[in-house]
Amino acid sequence: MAKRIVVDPITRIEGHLRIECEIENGHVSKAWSSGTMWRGIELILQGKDPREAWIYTQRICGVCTTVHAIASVRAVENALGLEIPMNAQHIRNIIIAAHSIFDHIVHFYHLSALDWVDIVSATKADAKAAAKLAETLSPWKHNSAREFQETQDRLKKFISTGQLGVFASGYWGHPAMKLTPEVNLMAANHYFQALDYQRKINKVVAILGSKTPHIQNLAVGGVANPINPDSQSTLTIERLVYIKSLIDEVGDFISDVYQIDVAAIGAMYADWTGYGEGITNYLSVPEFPQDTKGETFLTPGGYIPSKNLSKFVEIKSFHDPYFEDNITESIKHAYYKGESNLHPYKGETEPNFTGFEDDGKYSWVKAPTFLGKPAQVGPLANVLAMFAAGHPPTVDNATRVLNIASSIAGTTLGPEILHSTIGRHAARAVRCGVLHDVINKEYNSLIANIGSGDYDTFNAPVFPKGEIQGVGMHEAPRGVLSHWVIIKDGQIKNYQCVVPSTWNAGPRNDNDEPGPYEAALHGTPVADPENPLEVLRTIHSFDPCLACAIHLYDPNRTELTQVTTNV
Amino acid sequence: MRERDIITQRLGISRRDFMKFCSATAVAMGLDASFAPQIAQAITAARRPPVIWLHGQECTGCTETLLRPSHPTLDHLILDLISLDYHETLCAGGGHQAEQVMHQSIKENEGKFILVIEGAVPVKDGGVYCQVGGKPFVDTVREIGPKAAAVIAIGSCASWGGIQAAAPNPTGATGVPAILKEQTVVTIPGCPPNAQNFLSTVIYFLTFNKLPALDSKNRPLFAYGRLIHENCERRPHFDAGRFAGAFGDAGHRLGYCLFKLGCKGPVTHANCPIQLFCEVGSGAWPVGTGHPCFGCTEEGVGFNTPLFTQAKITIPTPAATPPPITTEQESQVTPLATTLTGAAVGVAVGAAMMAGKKATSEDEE
Amino acid sequence: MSLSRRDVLKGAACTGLVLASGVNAQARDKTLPPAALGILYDATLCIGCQACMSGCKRANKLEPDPSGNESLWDNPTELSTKSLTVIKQYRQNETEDKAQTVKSGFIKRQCMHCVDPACVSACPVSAMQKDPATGIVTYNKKACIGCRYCQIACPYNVPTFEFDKPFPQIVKCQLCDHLLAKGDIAACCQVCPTGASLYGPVELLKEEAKRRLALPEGQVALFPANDIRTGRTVSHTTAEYQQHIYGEKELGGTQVLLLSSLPFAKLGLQDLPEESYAGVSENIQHTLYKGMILPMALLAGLLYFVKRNER
Amino acid sequence: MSPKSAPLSSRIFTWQFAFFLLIACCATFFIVKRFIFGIGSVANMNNGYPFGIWIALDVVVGTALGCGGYAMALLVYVANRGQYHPLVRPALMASAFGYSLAGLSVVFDIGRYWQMYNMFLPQYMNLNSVMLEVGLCIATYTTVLWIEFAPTFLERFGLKAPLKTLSKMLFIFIALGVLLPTMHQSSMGTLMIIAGYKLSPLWQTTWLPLLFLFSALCMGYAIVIFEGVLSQTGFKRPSEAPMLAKISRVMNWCLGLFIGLRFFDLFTRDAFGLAFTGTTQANLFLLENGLLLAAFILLLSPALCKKPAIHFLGGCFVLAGSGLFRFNTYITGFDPLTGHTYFPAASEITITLGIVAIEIMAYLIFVKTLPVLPSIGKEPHKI
Repeated sequence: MAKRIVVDPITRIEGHLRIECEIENGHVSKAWSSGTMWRGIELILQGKDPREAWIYTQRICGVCTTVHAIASVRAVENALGLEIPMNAQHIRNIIIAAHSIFDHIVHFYHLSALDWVDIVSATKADAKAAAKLAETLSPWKHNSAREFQETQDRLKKFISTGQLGVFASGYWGHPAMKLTPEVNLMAANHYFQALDYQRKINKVVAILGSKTPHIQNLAVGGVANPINPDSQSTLTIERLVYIKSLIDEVGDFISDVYQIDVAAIGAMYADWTGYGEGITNYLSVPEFPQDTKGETFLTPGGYIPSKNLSKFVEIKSFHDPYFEDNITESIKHAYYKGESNLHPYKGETEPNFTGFEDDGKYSWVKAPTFLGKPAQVGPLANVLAMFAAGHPPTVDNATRVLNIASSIAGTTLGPEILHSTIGRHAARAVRCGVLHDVINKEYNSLIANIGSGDYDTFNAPVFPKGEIQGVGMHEAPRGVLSHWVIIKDGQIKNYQCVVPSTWNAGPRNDNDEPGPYEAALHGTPVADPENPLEVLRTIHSFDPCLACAIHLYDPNRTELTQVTTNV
Repeated sequence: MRERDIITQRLGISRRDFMKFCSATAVAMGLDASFAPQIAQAITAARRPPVIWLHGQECTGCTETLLRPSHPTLDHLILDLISLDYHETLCAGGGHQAEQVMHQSIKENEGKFILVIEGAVPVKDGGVYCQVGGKPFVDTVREIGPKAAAVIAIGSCASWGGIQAAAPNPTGATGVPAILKEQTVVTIPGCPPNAQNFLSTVIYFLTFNKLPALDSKNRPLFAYGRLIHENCERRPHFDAGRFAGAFGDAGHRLGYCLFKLGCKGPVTHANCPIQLFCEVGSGAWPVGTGHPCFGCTEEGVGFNTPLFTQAKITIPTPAATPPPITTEQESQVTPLATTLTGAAVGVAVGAAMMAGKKATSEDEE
Repeated sequence: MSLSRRDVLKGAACTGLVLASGVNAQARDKTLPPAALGILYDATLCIGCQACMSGCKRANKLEPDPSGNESLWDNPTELSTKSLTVIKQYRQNETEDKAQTVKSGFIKRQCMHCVDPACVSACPVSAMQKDPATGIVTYNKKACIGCRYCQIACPYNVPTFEFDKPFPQIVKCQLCDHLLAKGDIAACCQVCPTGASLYGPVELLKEEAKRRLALPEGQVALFPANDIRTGRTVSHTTAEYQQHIYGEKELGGTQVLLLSSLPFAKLGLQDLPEESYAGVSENIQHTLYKGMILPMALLAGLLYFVKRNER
Repeated sequence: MSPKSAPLSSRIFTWQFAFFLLIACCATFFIVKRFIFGIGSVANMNNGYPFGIWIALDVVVGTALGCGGYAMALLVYVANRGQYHPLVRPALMASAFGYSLAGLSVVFDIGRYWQMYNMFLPQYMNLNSVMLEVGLCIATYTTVLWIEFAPTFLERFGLKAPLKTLSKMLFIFIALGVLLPTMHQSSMGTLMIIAGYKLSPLWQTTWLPLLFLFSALCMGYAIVIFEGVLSQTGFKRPSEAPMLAKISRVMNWCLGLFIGLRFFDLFTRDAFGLAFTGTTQANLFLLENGLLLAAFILLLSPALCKKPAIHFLGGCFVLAGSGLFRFNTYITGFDPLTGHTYFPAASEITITLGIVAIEIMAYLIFVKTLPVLPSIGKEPHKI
């Protein structure tokens, strides 16, 4: 008989998520995800000035900070047909790349590594052996035995206080934990180091964006950073050089630590390359525009149906109708009234709570579809698209990560392993390398542009009488983000966000095809239903961000039939 | 004082029970039972103050800010300074496991732990708009709040509702002080607040064993005692009447005051201009980079007054440039006044002329 | 009932005497009171910080006066009911004053506390009074009827009137008279960082002003600050002074004395005669009405003619 | 007392009357506003121009227009020209109105009106103040005017006894009625001497008291002529032209004295050059004196004076020119040199017009209900 478990709250994510699974024969057979918080930001936006919508939308999420701001200004600019000065594009691009790098590092080390790494086990490791192992894997300068010993002492001291704090609830000693104490110690060491490097790359965001989380340098029409190399109160040479030195430091961490750790852990959990494939229609959008209109890009994006890279269709610009016209949202299995498969511009959000019906309506998250099919979004989708487009930095980074993993695992691991729970982590590490290449290029472009005497950063928006509409697309750290805005007489009439977590956490669509979470959980082994670590592994690999996903929540409390009492 | 007495006094249990507890703890953590004496020693030694961190209607931005400071770093904070017993974004375990640890900590540390609340509390429709662990968040706050030694509302959402409380406030979002009316709830508004303001408050409490001095909205004076306008690096430009008129214009590139772009510095209490963000040095705050402040720390300003709407100067101070010797006052001539004057003179002259004419004609008759 | 012409004349004469010996028919005293207090404002030391304006507002509990540009600042362009003192700045007009060496300068406007104040002379109800000891010109709202004749009369345009209030008052600097009892000095001098506004007995201030005029230009010298009697000094490089103490003789002299390196006319201070307008006005008035003799004689004549011609 | 006076018995409420009533109502609205929100809410007066049109027109020009009684009393009782007596009563009435309404204007012009009585309290009186002299004198004279005018009421209501008593004492009031305007009309000139440099040299002179006295007399006679002609045409009354022609001769003497003194003063002070600088002040000076000179020349010939149109025109010119002289002395000739400007606000003007409207309405009521105008023995047409 199927055993039903409830995990609420799902931790180490943004927002409030509740996951329910049916477990049959030690594997997940069915899954449901439910967001448990609604804030009504789209409602709040109605009637507001489109020039400040980004201030509001950015607060949708403090982890995917910046991304909703970027998508918002792009949506309004798209509606106006407004061009953006090159300096503004480069500054935005540097912020996007830096934020994504930060997000990937923190996701791996601080939000998901504890699913794979047993911190307590690290206290039993031989620090010298661990250091030797690390040095064989990487030229990283902070892998000395002394540093490993310090980390271990620190952990021991911490554990011996008996106050384990956030680590108290960990799955220490769980049967699914397979790393040796030495590898655990190496990962723990890097857990702490990653805290330093995320701080460094965040500084890039802070220098340009005023602060982070929630940057405050954007404007519909450009950025608020004035450029004048001969004035004190602007983006000075000192600020720019500071950015460059931070970029360089973090570059070493990505290539010498992050990518190697992911490859190593992936190789050691090679069985997990077989779990969590889920939906294999991949959608991503191009990013890092290289002109004022958003028609040429540094990284490509597009659609890959059924993991067939040869059928890749590239999305060519911010106005590409292939993207704008082919998205619909299914509400067959979501608690909404009205017509299903509507385009986001026409999106309705009239609630229709029916109670939980396994085969009927069961979620507050809509099911977006591309060309009528569910699609997986995120770094994996993006990496596969760039790979399919033959994007050289992607090919280089992917080859590197796969080669390292192959050599550790002792077998050849090809790109096909990417369609898995571990594959999503690997793709994130590959993308992080690509992003570092991007941020360097963007930095150089910005310097060159300023050097050419172009100091423009802003084109003032002018709102016409009547109704206009636009979409802002953005390849965010968690995947395709799109904001859809309808503006009437200079005021927001309707605002819809189709966000990465909606794509991935969505329920079954009109054709009863499951969403990516549900599909990926299918078949995931659960050794101990009381401690469903494996469920967390797969869910965490998507990097869920629930605050973004929930558009509306039930005014009446959701009551679930609980098979087990494990709440 | 003997160890036994300490144990009895602190924990209210016998030594034997206590050692049993330590062994169980060690096993629970996946350690040998041989860790028990060490744990026992640690527990009877100075304990790190427990902190329970709850999330309501929020975006996790406030938690994110803790990743930015280097004094203390997040790891130093949670490994050495406090015992962060529950925090959804950082908990190693999930669901049931995490909840259990939280409830245990609250039980053991009643009246001793610091409660940090991030996010607003929706109260409309019984608080269903935010539920954690199957329970409306407002109920959780009401239940745990009174058991804490100190309650800190981090961020504008927890302080007064923040963004979701913006009109039309669809979920009835409000701040923690409005829920825990019987207690002093320290508020650290900001969207997100500067992590240093939060950390300083916590460390103030740990160091001096009392809450910092607060203003009328329960904000620590050390961080919110002055208007942004009073410490702003662009203030001299304001005083001298030098303003940026648009992003990227000549004034903007010379670092002029952003008041005319809608900067809310004159009505917002915060230390942004002097504390700065993310430890990157000069100019690392919104006004420093060239964007107007939108008043995120001030209830009724942030998410309330439109971004480009100019703030009202409540306490004007002299401008840097005194007025000229003679200021030509504006002309007071209005069309209505001139019309009236003209009409009055016209009527008088006309009447006189008519009368004169009549007099003449009668005279000639 | 009939009145003899003689009776009428008697009555008229009595009325005149009563009027002439009225309580406030004080004799004109055009000399500086012995303990006269005042301010020496040295524009060459003023840096335009306007601390005096802020200090004045605090001491006199005045509201901000954002009447200047765009209502952003507390910077009145003129003395107002909310600003008893104003710092103004002269800036050189490039087209007109090319040869001029001093390009800019400040001036502090406030009540000059005249030795022979026109406002005191003009006020019909003695609301403006000159303190017989300190010479401070004070205002008594209990007496004032709000006719604003003091404003017409003041040659320095000092008194201001609350046109925006239903129950208005005249407002002017009273040299922080209310602080003197506490042993404090005028707030503007108390807060002045450079000693540009110096408080003290007018006699001492005059001596100090003369000493400054004699100082050679460009040398470092000590200048008394805040209150000339305390001996506190600050060091400055001397400027080139106009050899004129504004207020020493203007309209009979003032208790606020001004020094500047710019011609006073450029600072909006009129070139004024030594005889006060109040004096001229009062002379005419007293010539005509001294003891009401002239009017009474006239009345007598009129009565005679009217009686004679009334038929 | 010589020829009898009688009320006009035509209808009071005419369309003209309604028009004046409307103006008066508008004015009342603004007067109420002034008492609730302060002077600044209805007037443009400011710290540079503390006196506005309420003082300059309603009081300074208004009382001069009310000098008809004064001028005629001087002529009839002092110069013993009894033949002008029929003109005295209407002139007195106009004077009583002029002064009373000037007094009314002062109530809402004065900032602290509730303390106005301080002027009459010896402990507050400042005998150095010209303003005190003017204030007390005007207050007294207004009372005197109503006493002088009282016989009209007493006649109307047939109160013989008080009329008799009053008649006996009237000579005192008549004498005072000549003395007081002499005092305060000259003092209104003295009033501006203390303004010093703020008043342009075109007007600022120590001769101001005498100039104001002469201008008051000129305007007094001019208003008698003006009203005489107007009531003649307005109420279809028989012509008083011969009498008015003679008064215009008297007026011209006064005017001659005024002009002589004015130009003598300007030349001796070397201020005449300022008249041709093209400024507003200078132009108004030229207009003022142009009007007066024109009147003077027009009325030089005794033959021409006899024509009603001529003496009416002359009277009008004197009223305009002399009124302007007074207005200029208080407003346009005045400049505090602080950058302040003054132009009356519409509401401020409305109040002044309202005062004029009330004056005209009261005049109409009085002449139609009281024996003011000389009796002519037949019913006049209604206007």
